[in-house]
Amino acid sequence: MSTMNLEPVPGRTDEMIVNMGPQHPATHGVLRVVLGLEGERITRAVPHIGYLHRNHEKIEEARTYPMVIPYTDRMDYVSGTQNELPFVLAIEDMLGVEVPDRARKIRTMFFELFRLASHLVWMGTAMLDLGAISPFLYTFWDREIILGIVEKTAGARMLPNYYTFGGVRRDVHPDFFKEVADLLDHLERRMVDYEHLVLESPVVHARTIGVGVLSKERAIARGVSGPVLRASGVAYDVRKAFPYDAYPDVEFEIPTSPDGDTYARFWVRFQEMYQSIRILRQLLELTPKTGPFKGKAPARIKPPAGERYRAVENSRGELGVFVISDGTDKPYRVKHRGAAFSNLQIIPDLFIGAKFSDAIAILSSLDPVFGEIDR
Amino acid sequence: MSQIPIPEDRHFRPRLFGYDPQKSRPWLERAVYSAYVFVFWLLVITTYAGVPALFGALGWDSGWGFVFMRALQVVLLFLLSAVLALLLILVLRKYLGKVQERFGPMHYGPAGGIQTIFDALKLLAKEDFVPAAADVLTFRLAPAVTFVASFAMFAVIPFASGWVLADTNVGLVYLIAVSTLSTYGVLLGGVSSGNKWALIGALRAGAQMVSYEIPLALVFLTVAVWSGTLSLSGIVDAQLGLWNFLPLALPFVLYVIASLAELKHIPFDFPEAESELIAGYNVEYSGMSFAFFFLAEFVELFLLPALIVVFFFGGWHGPLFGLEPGSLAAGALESLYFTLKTAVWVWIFLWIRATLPRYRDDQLMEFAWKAMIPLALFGLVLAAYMRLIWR
Amino acid sequence: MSLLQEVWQAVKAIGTGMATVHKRVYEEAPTEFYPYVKPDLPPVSVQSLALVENEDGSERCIVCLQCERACPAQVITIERHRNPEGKGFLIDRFDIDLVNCMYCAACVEACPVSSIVTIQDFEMSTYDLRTLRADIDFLHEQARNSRQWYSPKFGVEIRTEDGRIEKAPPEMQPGGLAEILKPAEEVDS
Amino acid sequence: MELRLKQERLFDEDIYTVHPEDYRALCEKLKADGFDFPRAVSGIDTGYGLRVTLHLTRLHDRAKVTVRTDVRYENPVVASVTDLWPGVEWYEREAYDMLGVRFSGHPDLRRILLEDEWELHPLLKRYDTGGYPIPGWEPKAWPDPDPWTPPPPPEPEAGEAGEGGEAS
Repeated sequence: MSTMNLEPVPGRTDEMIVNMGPQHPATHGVLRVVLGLEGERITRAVPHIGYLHRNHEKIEEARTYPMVIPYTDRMDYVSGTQNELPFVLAIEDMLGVEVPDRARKIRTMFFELFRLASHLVWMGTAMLDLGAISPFLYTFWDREIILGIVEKTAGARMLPNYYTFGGVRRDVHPDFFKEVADLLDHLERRMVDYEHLVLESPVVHARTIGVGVLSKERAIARGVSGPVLRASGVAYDVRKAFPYDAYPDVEFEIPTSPDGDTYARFWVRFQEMYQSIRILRQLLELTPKTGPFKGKAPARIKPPAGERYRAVENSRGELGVFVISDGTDKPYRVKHRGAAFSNLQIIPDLFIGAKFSDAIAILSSLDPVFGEIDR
Repeated sequence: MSQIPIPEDRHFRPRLFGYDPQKSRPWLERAVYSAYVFVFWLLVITTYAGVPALFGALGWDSGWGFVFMRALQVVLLFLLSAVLALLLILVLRKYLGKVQERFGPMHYGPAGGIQTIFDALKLLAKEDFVPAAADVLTFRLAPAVTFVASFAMFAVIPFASGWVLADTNVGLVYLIAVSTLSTYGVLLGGVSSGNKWALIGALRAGAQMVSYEIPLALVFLTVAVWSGTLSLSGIVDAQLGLWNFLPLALPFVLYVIASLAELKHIPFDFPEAESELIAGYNVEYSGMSFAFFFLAEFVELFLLPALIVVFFFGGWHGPLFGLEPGSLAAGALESLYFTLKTAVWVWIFLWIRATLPRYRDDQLMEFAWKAMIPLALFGLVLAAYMRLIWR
Repeated sequence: MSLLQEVWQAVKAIGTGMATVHKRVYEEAPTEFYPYVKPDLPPVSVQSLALVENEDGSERCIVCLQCERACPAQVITIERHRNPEGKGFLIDRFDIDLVNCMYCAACVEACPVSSIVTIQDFEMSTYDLRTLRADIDFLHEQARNSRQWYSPKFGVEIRTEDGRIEKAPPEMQPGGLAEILKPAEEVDS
Repeated sequence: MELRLKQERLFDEDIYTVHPEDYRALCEKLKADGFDFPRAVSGIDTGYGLRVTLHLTRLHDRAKVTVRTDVRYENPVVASVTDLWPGVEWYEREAYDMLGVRFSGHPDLRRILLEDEWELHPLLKRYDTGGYPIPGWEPKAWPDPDPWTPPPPPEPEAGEAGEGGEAS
């Protein structure tokens, strides 16, 4: 966060300096970008973040390991349990805890449910940024069903605090599998509508194709991950590259697009939703209806001294956590690698030279969530 | 360890005119809309038939009496546009609610029917704030300019045969002149606000106007060439046998697109683009100044579809069931036809608003200059040629 | 020709989009009529916390401080003293700052006797945040006002019409309670 | 020139502990080796100094590497690698913001999450969660031998054992 503004260039009177945010409706929270505008064209762009900063990393140093999990939830508040997983995996690695097969599959199901929920939110808000009101309401209704399923099992909707070391906190609700199956049927029907409203709309084509092109080399060097990286043609997905939980057991593809523009990022997210539905369908078959949901974890979590970096592929990309343990029951240092944090760095690359309206479309295609960026 | 007691009234208090939302009562909503349309229709009849009849009976239909009669008609038209705005805002909110699987306003009045009146009262009660950086005179003037420019279009709109305030023979020229004026209001309001977003919105409005105004004028010209008159009543009369949208299909499509742009309506709502410019040119307006921008927007949302009906869908024409043309009953029926045809077009505009995202401003300009103007010229030539050989 | 095709494609796509939107007019709105109709929340839903007393009005809590230790937001404050007659401890103070509580239900997981439970009363909005600094009377009141509550150890418990506390029938229980169903008697005593 | 570094293997990552002066040289070598994807830069207060940890991935064969270097509290200067991997720009700013590590050669080293006028570096262990200095906090002695000293070659497991001691 900075109170800094752009200084006007001496002798230039055609550049207008505009503060976009932190209260701007299209910044998905509290991003502030100082823009130099020459008419509608952006000449300079300096992003400022930190308006939602809570210093989770410091708080987590003062908490015991189980207490950290609810705090990780509060980072990427759109994708719920996805945030808990890297931390849980890292500690399981350090402790050497065995996770039962069924627990891993339940975890993966929740992970993919939240990916669907998160992408639905993205779709609604992105279309709202482009000016269409209706898809926002549609996607939020559909997300409501997912959150209802999560609440029935985990007790909370957005911040469930559901994963724990060695498995999950409690067994799934008896209706869970049937409800997920119904949800998938429902979503498959709805996806046809969303294709009509988003991917096939000529207005969306006009606004996104060829806008905000991110080259493959630039994307890799900038540390961009997730759908944004895959839309630039790099098939890097943590689920395939460093498989975790039940991902080795299921079949899915990594959708990539060579274009790297805003439309490609939209398209990749759509295909990811189809892949999520596919993974969930397989897991519905694979997951035993009854069985253990939690492995044997020690009562007091005290990992041996050491360090571990674990990452998962959350809705926005590689969400990593770097835990250093000093052998006590509190972590010595927890460092979160936010996917949206890395993705947001490309704002100056993509904004400069674009039109102001394009900037809104580009920003919505990056899908930032400020709980995770500002931590 | 004392505990502050929980206030008893923390639970929900039932609203005025409480509406039991569990009971789905679509007939009630339809009744509300019908009531509004009926009031609108009555006002139209009063304005165009009642007032002249009254003044004729009193013998005041010449000289100062005529001026006074026109003034009274204008006042009634203002009332009419207020009813129109109430109705259209309600319909917009209810329709958007319906397509978005929600209910829209439903707590005040039957089926939320008087919600808009409460909103208007709220706007009246709000402080009319003028920012420190604003140019006060221009800032105050801009909403009035916008509203008056939209409202002035009523002068030449024929609601039924002979039911028009000024049946001038240069109606089309007047329309072009007046519709351009409303952009002045937007421009002045945006520039004088002292706000960068408002400035960008105003500049976009200006740029947009430059692009759509020319095809719009060319379409007007095409209609004039085809009908052989510049008077709006004459245009309606000329399509007694065949509504213009069939022979003038291409200008008709262009006119719909251009009027979407003129309305600053959803695929082309760049000046106010709430997700880009927050609210664009009216971001600094509050209270009644904002209400006037709003009123102007909804009056235009009626008038531009009304012009589509006048130009392409036979205006007031419809089966008269043997009523004598020119009588009060025939006029009332004709104005009802006109209102209903317009309502269909308003609905189509709202439907577009519910569906489409927004284009980029330069795309509209590109489209207008590279596609719409050539096509409009082509349509003009085609219409002239067709008129030469067929009429 | 390809231009015409493109135009046709665009017109068709806009038409399909508009049809897609209009289709929703005929679907039923899933709106919840909250103030008129209370939502039917699942029993595990964490909306607020309460401190359950036994049927005879005695304290269920054994003041073991497990919840205080488990709380990530550190909003639970407990003070206790030794019971002068008999074993165990007595409560001096049991406060939960429900403003700063993040409703993760870690305290409920930690409680060995299912004294602190989650309830479904979500109507906590207030004009004065101080009303949400819950002391033990408030927490007892919350429990007395609720018909059912949940804790992972006991599952869902309900308060019957005549004031007895019973374990809810299995069809009301969420999943994963197979191993929970047996130790009900030994802790109740 | 021989780089002063210690190499270990932990889980699936190669870990290099390097002298701060050789940090930049090692990074250039890794970049040439094809480590193209920057995951993160973490700053750590080790109790005796500050540590910068750079996590890298080679996308085509998924090799992971962690580079770490220790600097003293008095002069926490580390060479910036922003020009090699532009993606670490914000992470280096964050490490500066949270711990006060100064990255020489960074194009825009400002605070990122906290305000410009903020005075503390909150993740330092000398402050508690509320931001107040912990009374009686003293930095630990600099480890002897230096953290980047390679373990004696005949005992390969000595490096693993020494690893935990540093972090505590």
